[in-house]
Amino acid sequence: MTATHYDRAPGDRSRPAELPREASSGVLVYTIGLFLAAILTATSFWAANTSLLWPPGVPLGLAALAITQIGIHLVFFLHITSGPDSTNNVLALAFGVLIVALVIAGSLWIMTNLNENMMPSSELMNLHATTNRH
Amino acid sequence: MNIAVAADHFDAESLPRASEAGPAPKRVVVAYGFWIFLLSDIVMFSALFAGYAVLMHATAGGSTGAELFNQVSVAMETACLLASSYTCGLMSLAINSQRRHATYLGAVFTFALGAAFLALEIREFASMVALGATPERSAFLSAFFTLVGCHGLHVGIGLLWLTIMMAQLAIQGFRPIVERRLLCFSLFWHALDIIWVGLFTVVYLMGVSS
Amino acid sequence: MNLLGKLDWSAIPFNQPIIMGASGFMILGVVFVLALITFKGYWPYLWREWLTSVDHKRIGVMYCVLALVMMLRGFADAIMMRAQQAVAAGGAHGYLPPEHFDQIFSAHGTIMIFFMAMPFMIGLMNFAVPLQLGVRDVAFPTLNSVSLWLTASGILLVNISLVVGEFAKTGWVAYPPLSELQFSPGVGVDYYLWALQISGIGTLMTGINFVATILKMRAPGMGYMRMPVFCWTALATNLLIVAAFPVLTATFAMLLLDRYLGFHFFTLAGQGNQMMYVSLFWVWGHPEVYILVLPAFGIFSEVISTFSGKALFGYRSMVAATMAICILSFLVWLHHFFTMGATADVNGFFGVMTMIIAVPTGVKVFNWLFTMYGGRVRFTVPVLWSLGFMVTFVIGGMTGVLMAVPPADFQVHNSLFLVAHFHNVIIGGVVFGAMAGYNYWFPKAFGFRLDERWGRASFWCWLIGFYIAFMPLYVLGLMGMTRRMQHYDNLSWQPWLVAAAVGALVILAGIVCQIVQLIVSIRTREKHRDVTGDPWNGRTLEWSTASPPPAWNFAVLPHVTERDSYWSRKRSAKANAPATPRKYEPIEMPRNSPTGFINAFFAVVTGFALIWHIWWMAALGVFGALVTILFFTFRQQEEVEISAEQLAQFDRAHHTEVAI
Amino acid sequence: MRYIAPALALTSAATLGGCSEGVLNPQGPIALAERQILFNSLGIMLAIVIPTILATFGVAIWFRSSNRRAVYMPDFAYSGRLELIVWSIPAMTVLLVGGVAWVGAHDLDPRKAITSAVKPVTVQVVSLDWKWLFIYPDQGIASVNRLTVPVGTPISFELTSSGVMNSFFVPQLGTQIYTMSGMVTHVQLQADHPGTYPGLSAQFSGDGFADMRFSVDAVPADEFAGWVTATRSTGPTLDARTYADLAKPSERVSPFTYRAVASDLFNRIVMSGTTPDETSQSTCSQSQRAEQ
Ligand code: HEA
Ligand code: HEA
Ligand code: CUA
Ligand SMILES: [Cu+2]
Repeated sequence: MTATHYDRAPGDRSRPAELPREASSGVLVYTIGLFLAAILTATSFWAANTSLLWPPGVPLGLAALAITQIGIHLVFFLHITSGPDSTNNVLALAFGVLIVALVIAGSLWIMTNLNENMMPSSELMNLHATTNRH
Repeated sequence: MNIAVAADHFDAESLPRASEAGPAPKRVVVAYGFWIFLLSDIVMFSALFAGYAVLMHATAGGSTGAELFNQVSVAMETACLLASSYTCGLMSLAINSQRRHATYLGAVFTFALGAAFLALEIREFASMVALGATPERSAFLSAFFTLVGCHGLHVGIGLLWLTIMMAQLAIQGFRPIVERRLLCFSLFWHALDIIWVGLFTVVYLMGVSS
Repeated sequence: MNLLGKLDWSAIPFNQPIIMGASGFMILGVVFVLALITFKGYWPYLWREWLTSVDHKRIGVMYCVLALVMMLRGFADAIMMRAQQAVAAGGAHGYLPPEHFDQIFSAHGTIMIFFMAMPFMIGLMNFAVPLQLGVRDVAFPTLNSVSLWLTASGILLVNISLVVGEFAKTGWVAYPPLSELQFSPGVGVDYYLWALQISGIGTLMTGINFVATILKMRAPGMGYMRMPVFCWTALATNLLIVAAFPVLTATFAMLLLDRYLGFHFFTLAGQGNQMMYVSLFWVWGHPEVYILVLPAFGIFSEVISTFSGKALFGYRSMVAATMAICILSFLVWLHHFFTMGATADVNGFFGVMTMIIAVPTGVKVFNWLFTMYGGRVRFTVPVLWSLGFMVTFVIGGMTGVLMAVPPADFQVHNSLFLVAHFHNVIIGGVVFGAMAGYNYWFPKAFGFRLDERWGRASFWCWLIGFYIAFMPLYVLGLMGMTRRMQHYDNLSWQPWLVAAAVGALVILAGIVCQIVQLIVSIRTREKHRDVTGDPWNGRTLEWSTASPPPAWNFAVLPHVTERDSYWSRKRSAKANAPATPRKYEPIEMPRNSPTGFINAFFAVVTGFALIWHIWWMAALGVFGALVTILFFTFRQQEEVEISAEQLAQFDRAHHTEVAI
Repeated sequence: MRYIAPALALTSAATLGGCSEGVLNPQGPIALAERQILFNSLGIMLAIVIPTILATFGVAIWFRSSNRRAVYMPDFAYSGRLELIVWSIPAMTVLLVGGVAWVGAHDLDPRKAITSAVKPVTVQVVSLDWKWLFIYPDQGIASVNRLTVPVGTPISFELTSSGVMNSFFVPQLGTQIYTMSGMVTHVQLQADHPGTYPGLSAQFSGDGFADMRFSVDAVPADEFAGWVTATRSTGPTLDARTYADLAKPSERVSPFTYRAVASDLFNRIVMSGTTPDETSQSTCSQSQRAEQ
């Protein structure tokens, strides 16, 4: 049996083993990735510092930009595809993303809830402010 | 359906699905194992991220992120890391086609850019410490230094690893095992870049805006 | 600067007769064993065949041996606690002062969870999974050995704490601020943290190793839906390890930074947040309990279907249930701190999510029932453990669900009711599973069966002892007794606690039977010899090779065409003519490597040095470990070749012609 | 009703032990409701757990290999109908118990005020090493290791800790809640009958933990008023200095009271942990607790 029947290693570009090893298309892929990532990064920095945008929306926009950029990295640098030979890699990734989401979202939900619920009363906060802030 | 045809078909060229093909080649197994490791590493970062997010405003009267962070420096760090990811990609192309000199060249660039990133980060830390914003100052700063420092530590380990790999390449040439390790390295390096995207967004950009 | 950091003679508790006695006993034991090995000249053999072995079967056996030894330590702790609580009533304060008692329950919990239950399960997975998958080893054999020895390092550190210094006095969960420097200035918490960090790295690597093995290394033809259920549960377990342990590592790292470098993650000062530790700890902690119990579920599945002479009922449901538990276990962690004061929505959400886990678990229980239904159940020792499990575990699961109701938990949280719950699921689930697996796979590992009579005796002692020891705790919990009480005033609790102590003694009898069983079986091994390699009329591939299996497991990788393929092959083979002669090809096996062992040595050195603030030694340890790894990565030859002739010879000698 | 049987069994087990101090002997509306929820959930689950246990025995024994009369069906490994039942039985049970959990969590939310015509009494609770301080802010008095409350009156507790985490728990009154430094938790409880009920910490807090007990004296309202007046006339006063003394670790402290309490003391205690380099920090048992 030839290697095509196996899954692909993460990070490998789909390249049947028999084909000649050849790099020019690879450079193109990485360059596109770099280009897109650079644009997204620049946009993020711009969005965080401009006064043109509606402030409450900025974090949301930043999150969207970051997620897009992570996607770009995965596709162009790590060569994650939806192909059947990559299913296992994608499934593992999905599991990881799910856990990350649960850990972060769960922690934040629980902790903000606890913090709000246990905030010392308002007069306390004043005391807090006077002792803590300069 | 014609049974004979079906049987024939089975005997001849029917390719078993990947899940039934038997043990996968070493390269796939190794890269997949490393992939799992990276995911676990990212989960570890997610705990640090959660910690940072929870403690973000716990400044205990000390400096806040908005007062401390220098956007220009962060932008430069980001540029270095992104560019090093790119050169690392080019390096893996060189490895695939077993071009030794191109590999070294890619490695040198990757190393230099990574080192520049680290230097910038260390400079940033030092300037914060000089301002009295040490990790002992507040929970916020503890979380900040731990999260960003942990990423920096990973970059440092990556640089060490890259050096060792170049030594191995020089001594042993393109043995399959060396190629596999280099594949893992490039996965590692790209993953660090991904974590950095989350990092500069959450810590530096969101911490400053609003 | 002191060259030895915080370490000096006062670290050794000369003034505490109990500790000194116990440590003296332990040291004597170790010295005796080492002397025996030296005297008999076993060192070269041990080094060659075991300590440097990367064979998954040997590693599995060593994990189980480690677990067994730690079981004795954990049990000694348990007996001491039971004795203390049986006498320390009213004005009496028992024989254990608080600072000692506090160390004991902390050590007991830590050891039992991390160094008894987990190594046992990992050991059984190590032994059985590659065999069941029909492959020759795990994905990364040397890494596997490193994992084992890092676990051993953690174990060694915990045991050193008995003699040099102290162990944590914080409970096995080590909540800050109690575990912060401010309230625990001693080295106890540092022992706890470093031991668990070091062994945790080992565990994480095991997780990675097994996920890669199960997903990428299966015999030809073994699609996912043909994997034995134990492999599925092993997959889920290791996914949990990979996803949960990094969180623990990060959390402990934060606590370490607090303790060593004055950070403020969880301290009172600097606006640290102690609740965050609790939350992050249980992000790991809840999945951890399923890391323990899922492999046990897999073992019961194998045992029940094998000894019922039937395929497992509802295979797909079993797989779905396993994976559902795997995911759900990350959605429930708040049930460990309902009483921290979150709002009703949060408490309610996590309560309901917790209960949902009872659905897939219940499905499993019913599927085991239907597996026996219509079968021919042979009441062997593994089956007894399985039945004992089914009856006992549902009770423990039920009380778990009860505590998932927030208002009910408000009343029994941290009470002995909770202690009863988790011993009920852990002993009734995990320990019984370990025992079932031990009796089930022992003949595969060593080529002879364990004695049935002593096995039965052990089971009954355990079962009865368990009920006597832990049912009273439910009552005590409802009577308002909390956990971790060094003494108490309420005399009406005492009879129940005395009963519990008696129960622990009955369990002790069970353990003695276990040991006798082992000795008797070794002595009469010729009588119990299994030459077929298939003593139970097994279903899965491990039974198709010799007992004990050769280093390469299968001379020719089996070709799988259906679920339970060995069993169906046997059924159809009876009619058919003997198989055609096999064609052998030379194979390559991974070479043994001392990397793991040497690494572990440096890990112990580093851990010990960090605990006692001996910085130069810590640096040396880290450096040594690095050099070891470098050395390993530069070696030229990774594999040894086994010739076709060798393979054929082995097969002829062991009549493994039945093989697929 | 079906939960009566287990209820009876458990209660009798408890009373057999001569115990009347546990959660099965509630003395207030919260504990009463919680016991009921406990029994209800238990009843619902026993209805399926007991049959499961019996079926396990039954099936295992009937299908033993030596029983010739039992049919052998080696290929009985799948049945869609059974599969459905297998999933739906626990699902339905969980639906029921889950409902109880969700409604119960809201109904018995520790913060939720107890509906009552009587005006609640506020008590501020501080867990110290290893004793309990109860401050009555409206009455201006305080008490250590004994909590005196009027019967039939909702008590609104505000709780914090001087250092490590503890859990404030009076089994017969219900709902325990953590005490944590720098934070204020809340719980509302009420005693319906006069009597003395044991209270304790349910969260391990160090060497003196086992003695971290207190008693609750539930007395009629007029008696409570009398107690307040009497307390106001004797004993020391509690201010930052005496508090610092009190906060030093000690075990087995006999109950005593304070004639007066510095206003705002509770809030200062709450804040003291979180402010760095603050004099009040020494009120934490920081250095005192460092052994050796
Ligand atoms: C795996 C987990 C595990 C196991 C098996 C046990 C087993 C036992 N435990 Fe443990 N226990 C804990 C986990 C466990 N415990 C934890 C996490 C805590 C909380 C700690 C804390 O408060 O922080 C605790 C606390 C705890 C307490 C403290 C209660 C309190 O807080 O007041 C007590 C009191 O007596 C106790 C008793 C016992 C007893 C008598 C046994 C014994 O009955 C059972 C003996 C068990 C064995 C002996 C091991 C299994 C044996 C084998 C697998 C045999 C293998 C042999 C061969 C193959 C030959 N336990
Ligand atoms: C192997 C270990 C293990 C396992 C499997 C479980 C399983 C479960 N546990 Fe347990 N648990 C622990 C180990 C374990 N636990 C430990 C160690 C602690 C304490 C740690 C500490 O504080 O020190 C703990 C604590 C703990 C708490 C915290 C209590 C508190 O601190 O106040 C809760 C609360 O919800 C809980 C719930 C559950 C539930 C719902 C399950 C479920 O998974 C059980 C599901 C099983 C069944 C329900 C039985 C079979 C099902 C049927 C027959 C179907 C029909 C039944 C129904 C629908 C009800 N556990
Ligand atoms: Cu100390 Cu009683
Ligand atoms: Cu849990």
